[in-house]
Amino acid sequence: MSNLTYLFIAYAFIWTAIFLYLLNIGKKLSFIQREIKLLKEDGYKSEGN
Amino acid sequence: MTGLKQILTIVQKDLILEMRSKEIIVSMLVFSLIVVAVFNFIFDPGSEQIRTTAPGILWIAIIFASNLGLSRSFAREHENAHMQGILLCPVDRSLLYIAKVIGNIIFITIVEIISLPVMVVLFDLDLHGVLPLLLLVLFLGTLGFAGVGTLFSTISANTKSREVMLPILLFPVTIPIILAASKSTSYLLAGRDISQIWSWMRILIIFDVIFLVVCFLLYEYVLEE
Amino acid sequence: MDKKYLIPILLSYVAILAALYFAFIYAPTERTMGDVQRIFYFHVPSAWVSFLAFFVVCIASIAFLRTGKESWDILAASSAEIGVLFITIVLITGPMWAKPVWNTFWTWDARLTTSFILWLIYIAYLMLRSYVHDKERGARFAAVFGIIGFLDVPIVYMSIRWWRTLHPAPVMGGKEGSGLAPEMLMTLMICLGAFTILFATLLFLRYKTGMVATEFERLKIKIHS
Amino acid sequence: MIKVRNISKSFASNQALQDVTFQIQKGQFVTLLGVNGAGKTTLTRILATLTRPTKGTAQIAGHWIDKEPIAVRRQIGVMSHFSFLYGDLSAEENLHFYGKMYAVQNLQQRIDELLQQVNLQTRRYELVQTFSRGMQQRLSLARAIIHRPNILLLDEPFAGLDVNAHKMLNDLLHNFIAHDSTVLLTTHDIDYAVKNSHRLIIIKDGRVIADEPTASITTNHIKNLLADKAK
Repeated sequence: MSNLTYLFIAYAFIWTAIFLYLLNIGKKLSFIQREIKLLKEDGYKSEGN
Repeated sequence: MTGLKQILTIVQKDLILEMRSKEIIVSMLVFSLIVVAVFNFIFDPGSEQIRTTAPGILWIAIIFASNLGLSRSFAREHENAHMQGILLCPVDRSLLYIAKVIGNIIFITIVEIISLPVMVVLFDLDLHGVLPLLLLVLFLGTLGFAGVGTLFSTISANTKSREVMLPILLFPVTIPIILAASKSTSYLLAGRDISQIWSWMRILIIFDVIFLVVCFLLYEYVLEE
Repeated sequence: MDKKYLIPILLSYVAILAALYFAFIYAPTERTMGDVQRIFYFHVPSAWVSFLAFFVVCIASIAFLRTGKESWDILAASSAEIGVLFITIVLITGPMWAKPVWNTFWTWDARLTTSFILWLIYIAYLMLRSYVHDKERGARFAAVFGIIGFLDVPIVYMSIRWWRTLHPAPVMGGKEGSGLAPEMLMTLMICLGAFTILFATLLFLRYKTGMVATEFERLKIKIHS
Repeated sequence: MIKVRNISKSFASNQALQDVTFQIQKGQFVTLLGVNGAGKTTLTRILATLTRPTKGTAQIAGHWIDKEPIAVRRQIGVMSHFSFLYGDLSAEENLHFYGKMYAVQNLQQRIDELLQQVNLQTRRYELVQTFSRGMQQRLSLARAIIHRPNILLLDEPFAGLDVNAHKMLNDLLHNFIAHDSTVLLTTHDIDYAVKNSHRLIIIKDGRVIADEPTASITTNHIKNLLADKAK
């Protein structure tokens, strides 16, 4: 029984860690993409004016 | 030939500066003695335990004191952009590395020469017949540690919170050197067979050569601004 | 989401599902260790991926010092981050496996100790990256440290192994790979493949993010000036 | 004497220099003008072989900065707002150290001569940390020319000096500049630049925006060039 608990903890840790890391990258990426979009809109606006 | 003269000029300058301020050697020395004293309190005085751990304590004192000295010696070059002044001179970047390593080895060696007798007295060590080899081991360990330390302290001098950064960079990387040096020392003091001692010293020499060559080759990259 | 991101993500998703199938269903239960041995199928690939990641750091660092191109620097930084992630997994799953089998969380055996020191070295690497004033100089510092850190891997491993062979160490259940049943070996290979694909995907995503971030900074400055 | 060819310096989002090209003839006194962060200091550092350009190269007294940096360093004297002097060494010891690094012949004689010229012979045995900023910069000038360079790179040498010290250093500087020495000065002091140099190179956001003889440009024009943000 305790044998399986260790197995479970190990696997839970592996996937949580990788998932959190992916989430972190995704967050960063979407943040930057949003900012770039805003920046581009700003840029066009000021050019238009 | 001019290269050799330039190395000597830099080393001489560093020694004169240290003789004036004494800040590096004195702080290193006091620190190493404190480490020795603290360990003396942790273990029971005069017990067998302390004699077997003495080589480890010696190396802990040396590497912690060296760490302190290394970070000071580059902070000093940093203060008035002295490093830039030297970099403007017609001197090869890798010669600068050699000069700095020599300077740091001299500082550390002075501290070792003073703190070793203190340890011998405090820990009641028997150096009879092993002193020449022990000095060689001390030199080899210092060579490797100062070789890597010179490179890393140039790096850490240019970072935020440099006093913290140096040991974080330096200690994990130099674990093989510390291990080989302290093992050689403890075998030596335990009166082990010369072949066993030599097996560790050989490793220490190999590590020294590898680290020094790599650091020598990489040094110019950390100097460029 | 962009197509170029979707394909590698799907690919590693499938690979990991396959790896899970093999590790939990296809592979037979180990006779003496029981089901907990299944940690092995993800523990070893994690170790492999972290070594691979640090190798990439080293190569990218050399390339950066030679060319000065920031893309190499971003690649090195990305790979180091992922390497730290996987070496952390190794350090957590190792004791999870060791405790039920050898009844101890930690042994100072060569592989475990080397992983621990590697973890320290690359944590230092990431710290160094975030502690610099000047971006370009900092990138150069990181590259130098990345190269030395990787060259240190075999040195650390050799020194620890030499150190441990001279001491009684717990027997580690034979060499990996030697006593494995063919199904287990097959599973291990599949898992190694799956983790390599996962590594490539993570590296690709992280690298792209880094590149986009720099591009964004450049754009911002251009627009504001 | 100095040929700068298409030098660019950039890293990540920071574009310090962009395609800078100019030439300086022997004997010219040229000033690089620009606001802080325009890239002047970066350019001086590249020419002094302290840092490498991302693109392009330069030739100084016939030596390429990337291929023969040591030969370049022998030809140039560099002075900046840092004195590069050691506070714990005396004036003489500082010169002695740098003189030996440059392998200067008859060093003692050269040191005597320089200390005389920068008017510090009475304080030669005193530690530099006791010197005023003006005295330190004078000694720094002696340090920069100890190996008799034909080319001087001066990066804001007057920063932090009071009026008297400024005048004194300026007089000394002009004494040293023989008719055939080439000077590249970096400053944001427009009046000084106009008064002293033959030619002005104005740098903005890492680009050369004007390169003209001092005689053909007015102070107001320079101010406009530096201030104008839209262009």
